[in-house]
Amino acid sequence: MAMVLNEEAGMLKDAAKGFLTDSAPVSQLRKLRDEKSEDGFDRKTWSAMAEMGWTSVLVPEAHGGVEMGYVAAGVIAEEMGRTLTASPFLSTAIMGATAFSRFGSDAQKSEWLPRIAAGDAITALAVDESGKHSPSKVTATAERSGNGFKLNGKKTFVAEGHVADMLIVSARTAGSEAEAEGITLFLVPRDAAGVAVERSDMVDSRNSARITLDNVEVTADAVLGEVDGGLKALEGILDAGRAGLSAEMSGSAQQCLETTADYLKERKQFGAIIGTFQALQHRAAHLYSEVELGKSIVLKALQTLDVAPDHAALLVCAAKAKMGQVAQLATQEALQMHGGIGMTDEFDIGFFMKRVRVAEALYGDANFHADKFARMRNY
Amino acid sequence: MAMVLNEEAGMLKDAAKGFLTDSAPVSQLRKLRDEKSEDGFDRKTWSAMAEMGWTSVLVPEAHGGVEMGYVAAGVIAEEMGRTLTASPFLSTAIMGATAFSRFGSDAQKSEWLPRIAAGDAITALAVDESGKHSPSKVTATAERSGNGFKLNGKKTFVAEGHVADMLIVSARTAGSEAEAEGITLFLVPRDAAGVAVERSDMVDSRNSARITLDNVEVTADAVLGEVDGGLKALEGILDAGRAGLSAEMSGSAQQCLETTADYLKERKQFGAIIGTFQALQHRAAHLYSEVELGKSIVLKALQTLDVAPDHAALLVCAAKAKMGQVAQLATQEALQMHGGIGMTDEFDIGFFMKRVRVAEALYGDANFHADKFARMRNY
Amino acid sequence: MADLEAFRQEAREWLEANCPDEMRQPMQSEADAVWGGKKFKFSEPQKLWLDRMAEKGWTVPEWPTEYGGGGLSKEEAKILREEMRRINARVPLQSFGIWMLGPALLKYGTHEQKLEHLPPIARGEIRWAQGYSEPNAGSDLASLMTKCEDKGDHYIVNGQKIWTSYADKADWIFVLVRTDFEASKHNGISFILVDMDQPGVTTKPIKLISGASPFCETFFDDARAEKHNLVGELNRGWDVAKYLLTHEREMIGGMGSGGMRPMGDVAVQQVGLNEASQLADPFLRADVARAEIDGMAFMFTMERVADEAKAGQGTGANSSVLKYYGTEFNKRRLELMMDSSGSEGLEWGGEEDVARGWLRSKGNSIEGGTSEVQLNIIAKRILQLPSA
Amino acid sequence: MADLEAFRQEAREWLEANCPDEMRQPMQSEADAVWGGKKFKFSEPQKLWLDRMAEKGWTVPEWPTEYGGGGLSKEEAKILREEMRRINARVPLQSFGIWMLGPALLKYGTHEQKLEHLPPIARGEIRWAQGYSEPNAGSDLASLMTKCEDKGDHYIVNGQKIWTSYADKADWIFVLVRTDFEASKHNGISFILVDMDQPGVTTKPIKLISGASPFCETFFDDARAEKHNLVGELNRGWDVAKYLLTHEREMIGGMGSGGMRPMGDVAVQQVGLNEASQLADPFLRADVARAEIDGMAFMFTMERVADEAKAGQGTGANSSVLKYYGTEFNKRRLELMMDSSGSEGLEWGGEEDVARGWLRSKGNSIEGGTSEVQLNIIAKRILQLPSA
Repeated sequence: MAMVLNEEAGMLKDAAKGFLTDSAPVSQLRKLRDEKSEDGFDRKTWSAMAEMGWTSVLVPEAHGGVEMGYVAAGVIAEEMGRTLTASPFLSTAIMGATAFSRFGSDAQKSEWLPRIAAGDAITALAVDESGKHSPSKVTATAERSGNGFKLNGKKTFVAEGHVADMLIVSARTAGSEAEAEGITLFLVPRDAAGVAVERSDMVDSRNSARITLDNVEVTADAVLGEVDGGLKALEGILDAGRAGLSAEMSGSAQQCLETTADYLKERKQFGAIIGTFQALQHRAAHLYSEVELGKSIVLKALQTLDVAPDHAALLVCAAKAKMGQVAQLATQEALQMHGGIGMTDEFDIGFFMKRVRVAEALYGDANFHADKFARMRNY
Repeated sequence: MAMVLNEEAGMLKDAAKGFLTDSAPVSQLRKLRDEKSEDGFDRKTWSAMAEMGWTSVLVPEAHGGVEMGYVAAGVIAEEMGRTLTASPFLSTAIMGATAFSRFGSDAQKSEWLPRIAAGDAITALAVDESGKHSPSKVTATAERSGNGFKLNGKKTFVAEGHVADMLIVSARTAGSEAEAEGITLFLVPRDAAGVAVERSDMVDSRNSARITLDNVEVTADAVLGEVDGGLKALEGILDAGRAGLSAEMSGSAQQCLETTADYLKERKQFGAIIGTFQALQHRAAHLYSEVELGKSIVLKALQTLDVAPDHAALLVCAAKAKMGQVAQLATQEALQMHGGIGMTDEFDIGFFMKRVRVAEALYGDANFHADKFARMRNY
Repeated sequence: MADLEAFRQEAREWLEANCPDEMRQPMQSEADAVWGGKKFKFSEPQKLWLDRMAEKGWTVPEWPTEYGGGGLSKEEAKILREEMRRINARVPLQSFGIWMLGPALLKYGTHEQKLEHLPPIARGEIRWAQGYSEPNAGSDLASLMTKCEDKGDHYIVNGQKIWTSYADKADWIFVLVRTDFEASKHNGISFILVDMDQPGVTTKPIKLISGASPFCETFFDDARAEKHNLVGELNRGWDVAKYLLTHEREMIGGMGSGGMRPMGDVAVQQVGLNEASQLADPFLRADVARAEIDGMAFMFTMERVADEAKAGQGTGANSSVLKYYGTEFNKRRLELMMDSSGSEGLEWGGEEDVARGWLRSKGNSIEGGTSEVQLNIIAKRILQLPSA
Repeated sequence: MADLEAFRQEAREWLEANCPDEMRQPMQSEADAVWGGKKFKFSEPQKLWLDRMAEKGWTVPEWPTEYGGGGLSKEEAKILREEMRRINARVPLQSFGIWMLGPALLKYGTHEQKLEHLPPIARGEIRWAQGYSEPNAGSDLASLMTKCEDKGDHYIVNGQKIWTSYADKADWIFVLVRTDFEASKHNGISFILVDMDQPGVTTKPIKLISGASPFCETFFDDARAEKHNLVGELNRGWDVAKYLLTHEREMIGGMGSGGMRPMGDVAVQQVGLNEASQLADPFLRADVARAEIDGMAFMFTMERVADEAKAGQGTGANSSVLKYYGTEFNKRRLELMMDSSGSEGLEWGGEEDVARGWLRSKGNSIEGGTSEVQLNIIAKRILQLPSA
């Protein structure tokens, strides 16, 4: 498969850029933050995204979606990374849609995919239990109880957790803390009895929540995928999210690079445009090279999710590790090259630095993924 | 203790610089290489060093030495790093003298220290058994045999092995391969029956040897330090060597930096002195900063070896790790900034790059020492 | 030596008798620091401790007694610091007046200027701000355009400063102004002291990405300055500024070390150890160990540079090495703290709030002369590389 | 499509019938490469294989048949490569004539020049060297001073070239010369072909730090060049040179990938695994994993840049990204191989000889335009940053 966007994806990119720049630029996130928005995202913008078909980008046509695939989803995420648009796109349109379409039962598909496609339902994945991502480290428990299960435990860093209609929760049905076997995924309505959700105040001003499960009762139908064998589905959903985050970070990195290059062409110091200083030129050129590498590995990961999702893990791993490192370099260099103004809250660079840090940490940081990469390569 | 050279050390530094620049510059090493010298060093230069008291810098006065200490030894090693002078200074004047003066019996001291001080004996430490340094990984064996021991095994990367009069060999008297307990150090004359020495042709054109021990018989007097508890002495000897190598690399790094700064002031490209290019200025300035950091940690390690040798391990570890990394940066930047001419054998940069690589690997590379540092800090 | 021992004894007894118990507790946060000045709200023990120390001249132990100092020798001052540390006594007063203006006045000021300004600094009565950077004169400080006109018996100042630390809390400000627009860039600058308690001086805090506002914009709108408050010669203010910048550089560079919890400990607490008793994130372990080694090498470099200065060796330009490496290292250290903390460190307003420190550290390599400016200085002054 | 399948069948059968068994074994070392030319010592199977392939025009499959090529389409050439790989057939001929001079002549040469020079290249009869760099014109190639004077019916060349690859083994050389000393730097340069078999041309190998001598100094001392061997217009040789440099850049940049043993595998073989089945040196493991990820990202960038070029997207200046990153990555890769190998890798003349490859790699970021020059190009052409 050629490593270029096809015409359809190219058009989607232009449309996304146009819409986001006009309707959901960085100033929207700033406003949501300053006004302490309870939702943490703009529902009108979200509805507009649904109308444009973005929420159905990964939903099969049979369930009312446009099924454009991961490259297309990545195109949207990348443009959102340029504008830092806050929305449940990642948690729902990418991860929720992946969860149901790849791992859901027919009943689950029929119930949830049309709602996701229509923008009527928000889903959130509750996986982490401590500050560091580790999907197989599950202490939340699900005990058999009558025909169903009773869930107990705590989850943290749940993106969109406090606005989600449905939580996808990993819990242990067998095995011990760090074992791969014995993990099961459950669909838990956020308003189920025993579910307590507390929004976390995050550095990126985006949505994240702590969730406590206290004897939450669910039926057997609430199991997503296999009982005890849920890690495979969990990793599949996570990989979709990781690729989406990588695409988002790619957009942020590109935006930082472009903004900085523009600033270097304008700002004067010592009687010269600072863009003429060779040391800054070389650093900007190095950053450009790194951003190009990041774009390539992200595109390859997305393409592989489209054509061979079961073989995408290594590439997603590489993409998240590489793009996390590149995007952080981009925000750091952007801030330093902007000098004092970059440090002010009034300027946008800080927003990029904060969001990239969160995106980098979410579902495994560069260290987590590089370590996993080494293990997958048997060393 | 103030982190400056005292007057005595300052005078030694000037004297060493003068002698080495005149009598043992890089061209001497080049000549030894091109003429395929069997010794691998110049015996006349070595005698002159002994006359100047360099071989006795760590030998107690009671045994005919000048006992100036590790800072003084480091000053000499540093200057040798600037001229890449090949000699048994490290193996003998630093490590041999440390071995006997700190860990030898009275008889061993009386026999060997005066000979080392006089420049009459060369010693070599035979520790490594594979390509990667790991002092506790000892498979060479020493079995009790009558009143003494019978040694079997192979050693590699033995600096000055083929010119040494006396080998200091680690062998296992108890325990299994990687255990810390059960290691004993033995004094083995190079010409003892069963000792086979083969010189290795090394990239730095310096002396290194493979040694095979085939039923080599030694008496109980040949034990240096404690039976089964030899690792402490071994680490003590190694730390002296590591500090010496760090000082040597510091000299090489400084020399590369200075040569490069000079070149940047001369060479013209694109109608300008290349030293005016800001990108090169910043890289040179960064290198300068790194070299300064390296100098500091090396001096601290040497000072600590003088005043509290039993507490020097962490600092020596940090010094070897840091200086190894800095010296490699220095040779790499020097070569790149010199451009094509740096790639030619005719020019000296290649000699520095080769020697620094060997010095970096000898007795543990930067990775080995950073790992050990982390373990010593309990993480 | 006997004198020094006597001094130690005396200091120990005095501190024991005079340092309030509350002032022997570690500071809980930046909010516990005593900055003094007219607007400062002291707690009772803070005020008591400051007054007692100021009385002895020990807020500025090495300044001459006639200017409110303690008149101590270097050795005595060192002993005083040691004795204060012994009982965990807090520093009674922090101030840019002590760290920056004071040294400049002692070197460049007239006797009258010292008499007027140094004692109130020593007693914590007047809080000073620094007016250096301007919106169009960041790294290129000497291109500043704030205008100072001679009006016969006084000066009138017009212009804008930026990045003035805590200007909204300060009483007076030392300002770099342009007094000659014809002269070459560095030759028309003067150094002047301005009372901020006048309508012509207004301030506006700048909110940083870390959420705090330690800096302000400061506006001069026909602000008045007295002629006797010009420090050094007219149009020779750049000399004073350079002298101060070197001080500032060392201060900021020094933040990269000392007094902080070792990175390895923090990482172990956050991430835990594996079966082999090694940090459970092996990549973080590698990064932390390498950084700790660099941090150690940096700490010893600060020590060596200081010792060399004492011994009359070394080069002044090494302060640029410390500023450059110290601030870059501090940024790296905080990135590793963030790596260690994972999502917990990404919470805003959490207890440890590593995120605010992380974001704040990004300014270290900008303020007080950017890393790029330090590298220029090293290249030119130390390596003697030619200018374009 | 049917045609392509037919071609595949034909190629497969022909290769099966004509490729000698010895030419189906992997090359043992650089010494097995066939470079051709008058001085080359062929083995019998090498010569047989070359002649048979040249006969079909398949040493240069896409060149026109009238100039000794195969006249194949891009698709056919791809199929031919696939079929050669299928039976592990060696490349019959490597040459700067094929990689560099050929493309330049096809674009800038006259019909007569192509007829004269291309067929001997395709048949491996003439080996070419490249005369670009000079001792005082390294990165700043356009400042070259080798003089070419018009003597009526011929030219006379005087000067010195350096870094001419394998000049001591070559028959002809394509040279950048200055034909107008009055014109601005880039406008007085011409591109000319010179027969090296004359007393006026001498070569002297340069020994490199790796011990090998792949480069020479080449001296022109009243060397004669024919007028009809001027390629392109007089004084417009810089256009030809730039065209060629882009080719060279991609060639060298590409060395950072493909066909090499994965770093992780090498490290495991050298260092071994610990109880947790991880590389026994945890710091090396971190460095190798990060490098392998970068290497993967670089490989896909080469693929993407090629695909974008095919699709008419992307920028030509991306060849600078590939050259810069590819060569820097290759240096890093070989540093890690050295880290993996420990003291064994430090032996000179060992079997694997990683040390020679390590030392040789240091030249990658210098030859064909230094990394610094590539960064300048990226800054100016892609990021459009202004010149000083």
